[in-house]
Amino acid sequence: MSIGILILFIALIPALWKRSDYFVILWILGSSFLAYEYMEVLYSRSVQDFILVMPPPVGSVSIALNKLSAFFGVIFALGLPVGMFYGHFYLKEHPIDALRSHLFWLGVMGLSMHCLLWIRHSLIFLMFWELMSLSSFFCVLFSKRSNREAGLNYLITMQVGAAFLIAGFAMAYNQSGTFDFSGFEKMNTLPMYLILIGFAFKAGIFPFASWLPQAHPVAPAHVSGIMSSMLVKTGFYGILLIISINPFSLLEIGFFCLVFSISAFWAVCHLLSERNLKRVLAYSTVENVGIAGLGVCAGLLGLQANLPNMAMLGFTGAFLHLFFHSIFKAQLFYSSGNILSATGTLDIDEMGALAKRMPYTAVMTLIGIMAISALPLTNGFISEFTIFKAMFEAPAAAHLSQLMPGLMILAVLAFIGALAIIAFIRIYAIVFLGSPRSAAAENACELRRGLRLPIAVLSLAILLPGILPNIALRFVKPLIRWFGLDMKHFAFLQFQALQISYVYLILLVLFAVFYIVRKLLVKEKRGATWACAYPRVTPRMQSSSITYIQPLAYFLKPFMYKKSRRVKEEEVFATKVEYDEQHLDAVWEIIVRPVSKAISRFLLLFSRIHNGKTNSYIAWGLAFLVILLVWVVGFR
Amino acid sequence: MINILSIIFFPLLFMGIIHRVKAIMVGRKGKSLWQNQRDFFKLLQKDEVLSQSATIISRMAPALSLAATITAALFVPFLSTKAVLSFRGDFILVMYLFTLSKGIMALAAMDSGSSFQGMGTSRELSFTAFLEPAFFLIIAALILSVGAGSLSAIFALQNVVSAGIWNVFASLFIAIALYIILLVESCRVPFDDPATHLELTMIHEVMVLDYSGFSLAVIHYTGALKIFIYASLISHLIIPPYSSAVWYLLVLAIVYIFTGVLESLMARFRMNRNLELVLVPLSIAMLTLTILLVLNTGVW
Amino acid sequence: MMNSDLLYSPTLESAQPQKLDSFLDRIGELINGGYQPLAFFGTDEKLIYALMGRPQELELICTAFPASSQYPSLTPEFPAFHIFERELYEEYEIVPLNHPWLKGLRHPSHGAVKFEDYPFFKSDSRLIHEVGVGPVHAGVIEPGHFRFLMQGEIVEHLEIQLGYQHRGLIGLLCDGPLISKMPLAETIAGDTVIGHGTAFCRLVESLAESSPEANDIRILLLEMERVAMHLSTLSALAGDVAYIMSQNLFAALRTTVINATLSICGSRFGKRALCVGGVNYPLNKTLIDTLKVKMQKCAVQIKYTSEAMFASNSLLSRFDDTGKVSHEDALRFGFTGISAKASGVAVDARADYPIWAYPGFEVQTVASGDVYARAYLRYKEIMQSLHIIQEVLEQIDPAAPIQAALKELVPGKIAISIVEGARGRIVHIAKSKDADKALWYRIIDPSLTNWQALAMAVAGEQVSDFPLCNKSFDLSYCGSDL
Amino acid sequence: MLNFFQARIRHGYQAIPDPLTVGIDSAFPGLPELAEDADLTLLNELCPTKAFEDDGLDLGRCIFCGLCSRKYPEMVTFTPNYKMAADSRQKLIMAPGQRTLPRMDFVLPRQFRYSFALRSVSAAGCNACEMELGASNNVNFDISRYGVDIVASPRHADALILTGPISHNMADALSETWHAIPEPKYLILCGTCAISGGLFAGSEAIDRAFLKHWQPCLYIPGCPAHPLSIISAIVSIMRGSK
Repeated sequence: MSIGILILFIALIPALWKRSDYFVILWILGSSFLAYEYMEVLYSRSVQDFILVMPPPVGSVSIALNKLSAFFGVIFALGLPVGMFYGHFYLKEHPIDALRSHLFWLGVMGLSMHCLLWIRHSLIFLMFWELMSLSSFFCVLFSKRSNREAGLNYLITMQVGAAFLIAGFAMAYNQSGTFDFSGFEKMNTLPMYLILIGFAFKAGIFPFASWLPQAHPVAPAHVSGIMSSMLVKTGFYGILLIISINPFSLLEIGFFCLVFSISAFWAVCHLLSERNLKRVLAYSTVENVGIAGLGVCAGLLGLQANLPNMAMLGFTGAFLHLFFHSIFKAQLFYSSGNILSATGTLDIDEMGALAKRMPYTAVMTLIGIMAISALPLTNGFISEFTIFKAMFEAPAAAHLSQLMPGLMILAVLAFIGALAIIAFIRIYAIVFLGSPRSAAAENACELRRGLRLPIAVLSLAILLPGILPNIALRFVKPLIRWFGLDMKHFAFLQFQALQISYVYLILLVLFAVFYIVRKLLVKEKRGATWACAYPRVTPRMQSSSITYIQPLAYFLKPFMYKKSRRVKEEEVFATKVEYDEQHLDAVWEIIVRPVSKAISRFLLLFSRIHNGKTNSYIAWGLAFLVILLVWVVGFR
Repeated sequence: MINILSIIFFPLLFMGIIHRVKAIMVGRKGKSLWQNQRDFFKLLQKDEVLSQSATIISRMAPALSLAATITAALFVPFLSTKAVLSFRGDFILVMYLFTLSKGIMALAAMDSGSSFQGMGTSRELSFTAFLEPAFFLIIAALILSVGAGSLSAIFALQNVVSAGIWNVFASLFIAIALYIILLVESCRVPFDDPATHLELTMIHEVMVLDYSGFSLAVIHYTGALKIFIYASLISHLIIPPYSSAVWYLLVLAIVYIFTGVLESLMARFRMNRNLELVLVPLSIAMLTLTILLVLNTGVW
Repeated sequence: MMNSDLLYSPTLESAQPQKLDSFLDRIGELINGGYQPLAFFGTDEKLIYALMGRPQELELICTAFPASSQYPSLTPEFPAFHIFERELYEEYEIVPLNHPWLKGLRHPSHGAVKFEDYPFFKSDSRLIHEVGVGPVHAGVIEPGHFRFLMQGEIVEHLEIQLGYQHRGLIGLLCDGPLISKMPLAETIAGDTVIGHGTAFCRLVESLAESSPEANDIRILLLEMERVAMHLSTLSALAGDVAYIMSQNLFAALRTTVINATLSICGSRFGKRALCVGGVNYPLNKTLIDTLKVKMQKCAVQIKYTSEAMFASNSLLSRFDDTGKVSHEDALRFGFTGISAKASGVAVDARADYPIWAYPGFEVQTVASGDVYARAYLRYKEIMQSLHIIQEVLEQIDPAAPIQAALKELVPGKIAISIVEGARGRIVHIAKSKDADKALWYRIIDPSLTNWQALAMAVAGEQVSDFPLCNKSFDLSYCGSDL
Repeated sequence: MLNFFQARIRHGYQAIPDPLTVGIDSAFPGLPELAEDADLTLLNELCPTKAFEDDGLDLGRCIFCGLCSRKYPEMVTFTPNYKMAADSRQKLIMAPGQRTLPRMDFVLPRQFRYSFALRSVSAAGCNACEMELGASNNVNFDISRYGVDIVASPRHADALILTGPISHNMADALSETWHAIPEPKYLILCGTCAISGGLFAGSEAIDRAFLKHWQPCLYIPGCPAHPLSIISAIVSIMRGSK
């Protein structure tokens, strides 16, 4: 294993002494080592591995990297330290008593994420998987107050997911007789789907995604940033792992298309109506995972219909989107962290006019918003552009059966894309523009430099590949080759990326010209916003968050599960008018919550165990794994 | 080159046609054909009053939106069938450039924090949700039938008189769908009334309520250009491939005249019914697509 | 064709001040007896008057200002009083106790409540936002402020704040000889010149106990004004739904009608046509004939255009079920004119308090109470008026005298005149001070009571339908602000 | 649809060919003419707005009620000449024997020659002037043919056209609107009330301070001002009066 990992281990020591600064420094150091290593793997060496022989029943554990894991590795190695850095300052903003354990678990989480990529042995993989879930759970438990329930639900959901994985791995083991990942090739349908579902829990795909919007708002900004931009990717990594080494029938691909479409659509509907800033971002994670998934589907479809171009574009798009999402999503979460620190609330109806009070964050967030709604000049556009191109290759397919899914994805993608744009314009407008809707927003002010720097870095990372897509394309190129996709068309894509850059050049030049001309020509004067000459305008005279989506809500009603309360009392004249509505996640309300309640009630029987001492938690986690081990072996 | 010229000169001129037609229809003297240019140049020479709550966004929005629309226009065939720029799949970029220009204007509108503009924005944005898929499906359908890769090529090749009765239907349907998109995008009757004088019922107008002078001129021009783009696409869809510019101008004029006639004979819809109508192009596109699928992949 | 002084001197002994509570009881009795409050106001002689009326009957009662300058409000029981009590409160600071909506009305600079701190009705919930429209509206419209409480795009509640048009007209009417105030009376509402003008003339005439000449010409002008107003409203309605065809056709027709008015008196709105005692300009034979022809052509045109308009689906889909006012509300709040008739309430001064006999006149009504009803009713009334116009034109005698000699006012006399203007029932009531001045003068424009109808009509509607509803009522700002 | 065209065809072509030269019904009281020997004090007795000054009849105050011309036809006659407008208050005074109003010197800058946007503000007008202003853009008079547009937002406007005597309650809103108009901007007074307060000049509910601060560039007398007067006046400052 690499020196990078070692450094990260060492980083845990300052964590125990609450020295978050050293902790961060070590993280940056270690990550840079790791990043170098991953890059090396990605570009030069095919794989780098060594076998670690352990006592049975574990047997020989191969620790190796392949292009795929290296790809994700790079994402983590670049993303995590930024998150840690932001966290360092965020914790200064929001001091907590349990700093020690928080830092510790933060470190453990990052570590386990990295280790996952190296391990190619299902048992050990599971162990780290569990460790990751546990540690992230403790990271989510930030402030003692509100988030107990959400955190616990999160843990339980993760355990259920893990259960699927365990079952799947176990069956795979029975089938192939080895714990090594090589045993996953050409596996039976049942175990494969069990594993896929298991990963789907982490990846945040529709029926299993309800934990995301619940856990994120309560977690501190840096944790939710790391979780939804990177932790979630581990799930996707697992899925790709399976997909890359198993063939699929057209029917199955169609099914995947359906799942991802539904997942993204479900997310975007909530995205439109949600009023909690962080929850919005959480939903959009689900949506973006869905889009990436659709890219993968396109790729598979291309392979199916042997349209090499389509396959290449599909996978390229998917990888690009995963990569870019980890950038702009982190950026947005950190921005939301800043907004929370400045206003002390996450309800967008409490905000407004922040652009005047925190101009810096406003500009950064604008970039993030543009990226997440895939507008040109940002990286988000490049990935969606590629996926769209893949879809437009579909008409060349020989068979209706191969063509239909392609077109379906096309329509869905376009629809989702448009809705997302609307949703985020709405969010941005309400949060940053207009006039302040509450005293909190009135008194908001810009935050310390340390909280802005990471966002600036990420914004740069959004714009650079956005305007010069070739950078990003070079990054995924080896991966594409590794997947054995059509390099000829890839070269063409790179050429096109160049063209796009030129188009952008034209766009920017034109913009600059018009803007400057205006500057030179026009004499500006300031006046009150035109409100029909009514001199006493109040901030309440601007649309509330529901106004923006009402025309759409009229259409998406069936997909929006909301509780609304309308009061109108009048004698001769009105005496009271009130309205309030909440958009809820049906899955969460109807299934997850009751179930997890039941489980936690069951767990209360062991309340003695649940003594809040972290080490005992680990003990139980490990014990759980031992039992699992015994069970698996016994099975054999 | 000739296309760039038409981008510069035609949009406002053709808007004039609509005014003339409406005037003639209702029997009034009406505005001159050149009125739009006159207003444009007048506005260029005026100062601006910006809202106190306005941020940098309001300032840059018109310029950016115009830049984006012009860039998009470079991919579109106008007088000459050969677009200035074109590459395989450029229509995606074009569509997203439109979205960019609309998105930034939406932000700018809400920048002023007036409740009218909030309403207008939500109304206009909700249309896009259904227009984008429609547009993409239309393109997909066209690709199916002509197999070309870039916007200009597609619309140059596809046409009514090409072989096969189905193709005729297809391109007619698509023309209709595109025309509805035109009406929506340019916010004309029956979706919106550019002549209305009531903040509460405006859609596009109310978004620019706070703009003046130069910026306003730019916005007007951008709107005109957008209509012009769609109209040109329609006209290229109708006329035979690589036919003379005369044909193109003829059909183009017809499209505008028809708009004028329609506006004189139709009342606008109730606001919450607009969306239902925006679904029409989507469904038409799907219909056409199925027709072409049946046609090209020859199932049953 | 005039059966004149019917109804012009209500039993004056009943205008002797009564005890407050017997006054209130009496009002209760009258209302239960099917009376409507036509006017309710205080005067500088420290008296509160109430003019109650039901078809063919009027009763004027009054009481002294309550010593404690407060009294139990009538509004909770009889909503029709709400606006009058607000007026009373504003002008004399007499507080109607537990009045549910006690706010300023016209906000004169010396009024009880300041214009700036008008207490708008508010909602606490975040998701209800406010929209304020006016005073300077987008079109060429009079000023007024509309405050919506909105749930998204749906109007939860509308509050109308008037007073921008308040120009102290009453005060001006009362200083100086009443007879010289004709031009002022014409500007009470510049679009209802004849309506208010006639009311004024009739009032002064009955104060002077003289009977006027040339009533038929007055009728002619009055009905022509009605036609013109309804046409302009129809045109505007069509314009609001971007139906430019009918918009322009109706506009052109209106022009023809008001130009006809111009050819009579020189003003398109009939200003300078009336004078106390008769009219200023005679009608000669040729003019009468040309008018006949013009109006005939108009009638045909209007018929065609309206039928075309009311047959167009895209337009009907906008008019139907928009801005409903229920029959009950129309009765409870005592709306008049179009606002009431379109909800099936047959109130029309021409039938209830005729100043002239209209042979074979029956009140036009439509039941449904929505925008369509109001639009269609206007069409029906136009046709009716055009018919009346033709009849009148038949009867006018070019040779007849057009002005009666003026007598002096009878001091201390109270007179009432009621005219059905284009918007509804116009009530003028005044008391003469001496031979030429008025002690007090009261004008109740139909709009004053009908604004409430608009507020009720738009509740629960899409806000984008508000302008349509507003136009369909077409109420006067200056008429109620004075 | 068909019956529409039917209606439309019966309707015929309604627009006035040329509002600048068209004749008008002789009953219309346009530009008044005073006889050389007109006894102004006597007339002023009669006049409801006391529009007769020592040096003639002030059109800015005259409400064209015709009282004087009816009583003393030999002294005052109202000609059907609707071309009444002036670019300064003094020019509105018709001296005895004067036949026309003095020529207007004021002309708008070039860019407004064919495009001019108005924002109308009604400040306690009686709605007659407002309706006439609206009418001047209807199918018959159709001021839009000259490139004049009546716009919704003052931001889009070049001029503010004021009707009504400016009530106390409307004063703020008026100046709000005026300040919302981008430079270069112009102020037009339409109707007697706007110019002088007309019948309401004496009322305590009127607040005409606004006009102290801002200089109108055009006065259009009339009660109400006839659409033809409005059009000819506005066009003449756009293109210069011939």
